[in-house]
Amino acid sequence: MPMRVIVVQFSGSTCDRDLVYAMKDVMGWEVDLVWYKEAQKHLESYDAIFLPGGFTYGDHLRAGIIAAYTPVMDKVKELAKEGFPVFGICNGFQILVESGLLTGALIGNDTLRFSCKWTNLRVETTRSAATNVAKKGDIWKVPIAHGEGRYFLDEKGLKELNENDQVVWRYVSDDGKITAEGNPNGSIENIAGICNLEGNVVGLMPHPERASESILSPWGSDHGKLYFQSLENYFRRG
Amino acid sequence: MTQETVLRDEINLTKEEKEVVYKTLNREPTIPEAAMLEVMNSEHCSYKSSRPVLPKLPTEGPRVICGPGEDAGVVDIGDGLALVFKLESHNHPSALDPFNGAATGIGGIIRDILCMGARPIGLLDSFRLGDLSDPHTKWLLKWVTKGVGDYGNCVGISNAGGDIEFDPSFQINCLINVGCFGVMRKDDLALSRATTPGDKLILLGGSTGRDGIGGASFASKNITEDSESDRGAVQIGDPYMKKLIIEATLEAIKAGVVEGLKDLGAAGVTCSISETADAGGTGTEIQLEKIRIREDDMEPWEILVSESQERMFFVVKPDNVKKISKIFDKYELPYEILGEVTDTGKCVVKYRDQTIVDLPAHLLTKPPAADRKATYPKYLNKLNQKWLPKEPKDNELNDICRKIMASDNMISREWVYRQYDTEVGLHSVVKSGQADAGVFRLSEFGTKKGIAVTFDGNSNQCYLDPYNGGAGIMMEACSNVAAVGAEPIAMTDCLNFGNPEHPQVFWTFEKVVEGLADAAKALGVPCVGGNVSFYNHDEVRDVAVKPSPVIFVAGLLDDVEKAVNNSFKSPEEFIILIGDTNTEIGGSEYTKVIHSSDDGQVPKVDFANAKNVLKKVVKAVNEGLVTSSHDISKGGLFVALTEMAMAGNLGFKVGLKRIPADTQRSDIKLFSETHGRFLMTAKQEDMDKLISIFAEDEIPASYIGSVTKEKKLIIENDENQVIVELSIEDIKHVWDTRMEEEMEGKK
Amino acid sequence: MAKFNAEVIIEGKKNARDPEGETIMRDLMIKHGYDMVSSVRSGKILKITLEAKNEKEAEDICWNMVNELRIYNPVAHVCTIKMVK
Amino acid sequence: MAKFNAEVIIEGKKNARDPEGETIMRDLMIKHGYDMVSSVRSGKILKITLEAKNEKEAEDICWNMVNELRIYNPVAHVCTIKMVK
Ligand SMILES: Nc1ncnc2c1ncn2[C@@H]1O[C@H](COP(=O)(O)OP(=O)(O)O)[C@@H](O)[C@H]1O
Ligand SMILES: [Mg+2]
Repeated sequence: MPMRVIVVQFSGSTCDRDLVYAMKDVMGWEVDLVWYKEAQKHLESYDAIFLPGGFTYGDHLRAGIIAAYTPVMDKVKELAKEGFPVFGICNGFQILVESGLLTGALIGNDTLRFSCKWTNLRVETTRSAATNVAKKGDIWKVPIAHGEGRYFLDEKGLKELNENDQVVWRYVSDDGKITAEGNPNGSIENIAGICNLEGNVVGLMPHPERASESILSPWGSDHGKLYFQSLENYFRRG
Repeated sequence: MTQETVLRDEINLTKEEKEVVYKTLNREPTIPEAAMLEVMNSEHCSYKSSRPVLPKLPTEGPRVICGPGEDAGVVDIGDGLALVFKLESHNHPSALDPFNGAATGIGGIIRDILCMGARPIGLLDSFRLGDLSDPHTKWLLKWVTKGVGDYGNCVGISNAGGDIEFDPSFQINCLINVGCFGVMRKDDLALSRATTPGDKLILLGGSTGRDGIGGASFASKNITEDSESDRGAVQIGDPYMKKLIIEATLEAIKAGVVEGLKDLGAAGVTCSISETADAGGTGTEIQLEKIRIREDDMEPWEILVSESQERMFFVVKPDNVKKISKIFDKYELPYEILGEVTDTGKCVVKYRDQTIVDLPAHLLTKPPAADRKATYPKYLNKLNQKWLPKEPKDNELNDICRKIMASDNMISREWVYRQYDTEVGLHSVVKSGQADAGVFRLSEFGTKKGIAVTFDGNSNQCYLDPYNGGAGIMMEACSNVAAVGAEPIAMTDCLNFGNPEHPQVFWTFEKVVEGLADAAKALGVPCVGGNVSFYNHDEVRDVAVKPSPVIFVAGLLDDVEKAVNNSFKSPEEFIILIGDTNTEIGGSEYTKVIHSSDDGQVPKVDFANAKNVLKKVVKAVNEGLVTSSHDISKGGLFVALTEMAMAGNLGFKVGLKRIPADTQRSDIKLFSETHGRFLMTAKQEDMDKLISIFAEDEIPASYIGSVTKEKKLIIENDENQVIVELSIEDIKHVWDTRMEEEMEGKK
Repeated sequence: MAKFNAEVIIEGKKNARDPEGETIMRDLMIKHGYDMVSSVRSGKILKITLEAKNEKEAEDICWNMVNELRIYNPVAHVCTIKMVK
Repeated sequence: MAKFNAEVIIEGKKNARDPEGETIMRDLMIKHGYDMVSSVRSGKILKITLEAKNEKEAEDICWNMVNELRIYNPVAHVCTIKMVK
């Protein structure tokens, strides 16, 4: 049985169709793209919920905030708290943060500019549903495209996040080190993606759907696929 | 009509234009009519200066579905699909407000693609600015980049390329041109016409305010200073609303409920109600108070000519109004039914139960052309085409090479294109900065074909020799798409010039168009649309911009996987130079940067062979015989080689002796900008096949050296002595970082 | 009921870096002569017009709103509200 | 010399559209029951701390600074500077 997932399409979503393509055409899953006003009725019938990347509501006020207040997110929050798998990419990560499902804040890049470039992501834990086929320390080439992707959290919060093994990916330089040069947006401790304590809610700023086919990658890589393969593996094991 | 009218000498039209108006109407126009006539007779809307010249451009070809005359060009790319593309200027708004000016430029060009019925998938942008080190240039560059980026990123359309030129003539009057392309099923083609009386006219999107109202001449005298400052407020783009309009429009087309579609750009509602009526051979009647206005005290004429952003105009069968409203409601987009199509041939506007406008549609859409004089410009008399610089000593060449790579027009544009989303849509296979043209796959549309797109211009060469400059950019743009492996299939242009009422300026306009036209014919690439921007003249210093056509060429790849980029792939591969090198350094980077001269012969296109060369290049790439490919243009052979080396992080060793040329001078072989030349790399075992492809047509394909593992640029002269030896890392460092350092205040 | 105007100011917490303020400071230093400036912080302002019985109520509504709708993210921002004429 | 605090506010012109303010009002505030809000305008604020002889001088310095650094574009924005305690 192929995976069956839902992608919630918000007002002004821009990477919704890309995510559908990667999961459907590249991975062969069953994917439904559902307008946010209709989505809340059906959420439970899927294996997982995806919040796509790009923009929503023009990213006005703060990226993800207005989408976080749509009724569908009330339902997503309920399900997530019961352990239902929820994944956010880029804007989806921002929505997860703004709706309180993940901790911290995603604020304006320290470059003060929108930035679209390929980054190196180091897998920090294989405990998350999105990294379980990887090895800790693996490096994936995956592009970012955001203006507000600088992850921020206070010291106390960071300590907990680290102790609970919730940091899933960090940005690193080509040689795999956590450096300022490898950090595209000033994220604290180079954090690129995190999960909640239980591991069922995962947010990631870079776009795995853009890195799932070698033809799209300047490196000829398809590391983004590992993200989706991990999910498949996670669900197959149940 | 019992309306207040406008007297003959109050209306800002030329004598001939007035003549036509008064003869047709046999009465004085009302205030709103006068405003509509003024704006539709403006250079921007009427093309009055350029219209007599543009027919020189070839517009026909087997692939052409819609040529000039529609909002965008449409060409058949097979598999039931069509490519829609267009290029437009937003110069004057951007010079004053670079952020909103550039952003609304993007907003406008997206609408042009959308209103043909296509999903916009790629954007391009072209900037012409003063010297990079100038603070005003930096301010403009910072904000136009942000304007293009913020808008394009937010609507989720990927950037596919662009170009930037720095030259003091653009210091104040910068040129900001933007392009967009989209793909659709041929059956979804939507036209800007209203063919059936009784159909409803619907305005979708944002409210109407005073944005972009130039202030009609007769009306401005009544305006107090206070209102003047609010009037003509800058246009603010709203990409979020645009995104919803795109989705709603495409959904409506798919549902089959759209009879006609028109975007609202220049001249706003006036343009929509007149062009759809005229094109459909019908009439239109609207109720003006139905339009949602943003400011209570707007006059009817202001509402009619407002250029507020994010609006679309639909022609819909009465039976389908319910269906289309449901779609608009889904996206929570406001809309209103303004009126309907009539059979009167007229545009009628009613306001509070009175008829305030009653004009024949063609009076608005087909104003008379202007008869412009053209005279040979004096500055051209001073130029010496035979001039050659003193030959540099061999030991000066390293320095010259370094200087050229670090010059404004050569350095990497990464600081700019990093701010654009180049990945969204999952189309970009060859991305900004990776090759001469951007390549998009079309798997979303169910084909393995690919589209290659490029922008090109060369204001310096077009200034020094408008005819050859014009022909040259056409050749270069086509070479760009050929280099990645695509057959050039159509072009659209944007012609940026000074004041057309200056005969010397107008002469350059005519010559550029002739050059473009002759090259387009020789290459068999039709022009399917364009845009003209005149009056790019800096009042303060009283200088016109250099003649600056920018062209957008689209190419087609049968199999997108065959596309190649310009980076060297592995050491030991052979470097092949296609074409002959001539002593053509007029307007070149070498002449400009090193000798600060305007003299010399501008490169001429070899019309007889141009098409064949491109065909063979495309063939070589598609047969998989080359591992990288690059056309030779600005900066000549040296720059092209260096760019390939930097991209691949490898070096090269090349000998000038093997270069077929009309000269023995090393500097000219290195820096001449002769057209129709390409650099390719190939594996040793593919060499024979590759060379024979070109030999069939007697096109020179010369082995000139090899890629090296050592990251050095090494060039030997005709006596096999090393005359250039530079470290890739040193050159690349400056090339990579200079723009960022300038822009981030690190310099 | 009457109309009131409120200014909601959202700025970064002291412990979060403010690259925009820093950049302005740096530009100032490069342009010389501005060494009297010791700090620049950037933020966002929302000017809100709303109806309420009185100013006190208007301010309460604004506070409720910014908290309930997370007009600011308490992890990264601080928020102040000023009623203005 | 004494320390002064200035607030520089940059916003769009009165009649220009403000899509951000409009969206915040329409899609966030009104949809969540704050229908007493009738207008939201968004802008940018810079809080500046500087030394000067007196308040007048402090304000002049701020004006010079925003103009020289082109912190706002008079074609599109209005800028106000308030000295605060
Ligand atoms: N330089 C040109 N070359 C060829 N066609 C042109 C040129 N300039 C304008 N056109 C054509 O004239 C028509 C009117 O152009 P324009 O007013 O810019 O359209 P719009 O306002 O819808 O963008 C378009 O179809 C355009 O393609
Ligand atoms: Mg148009």
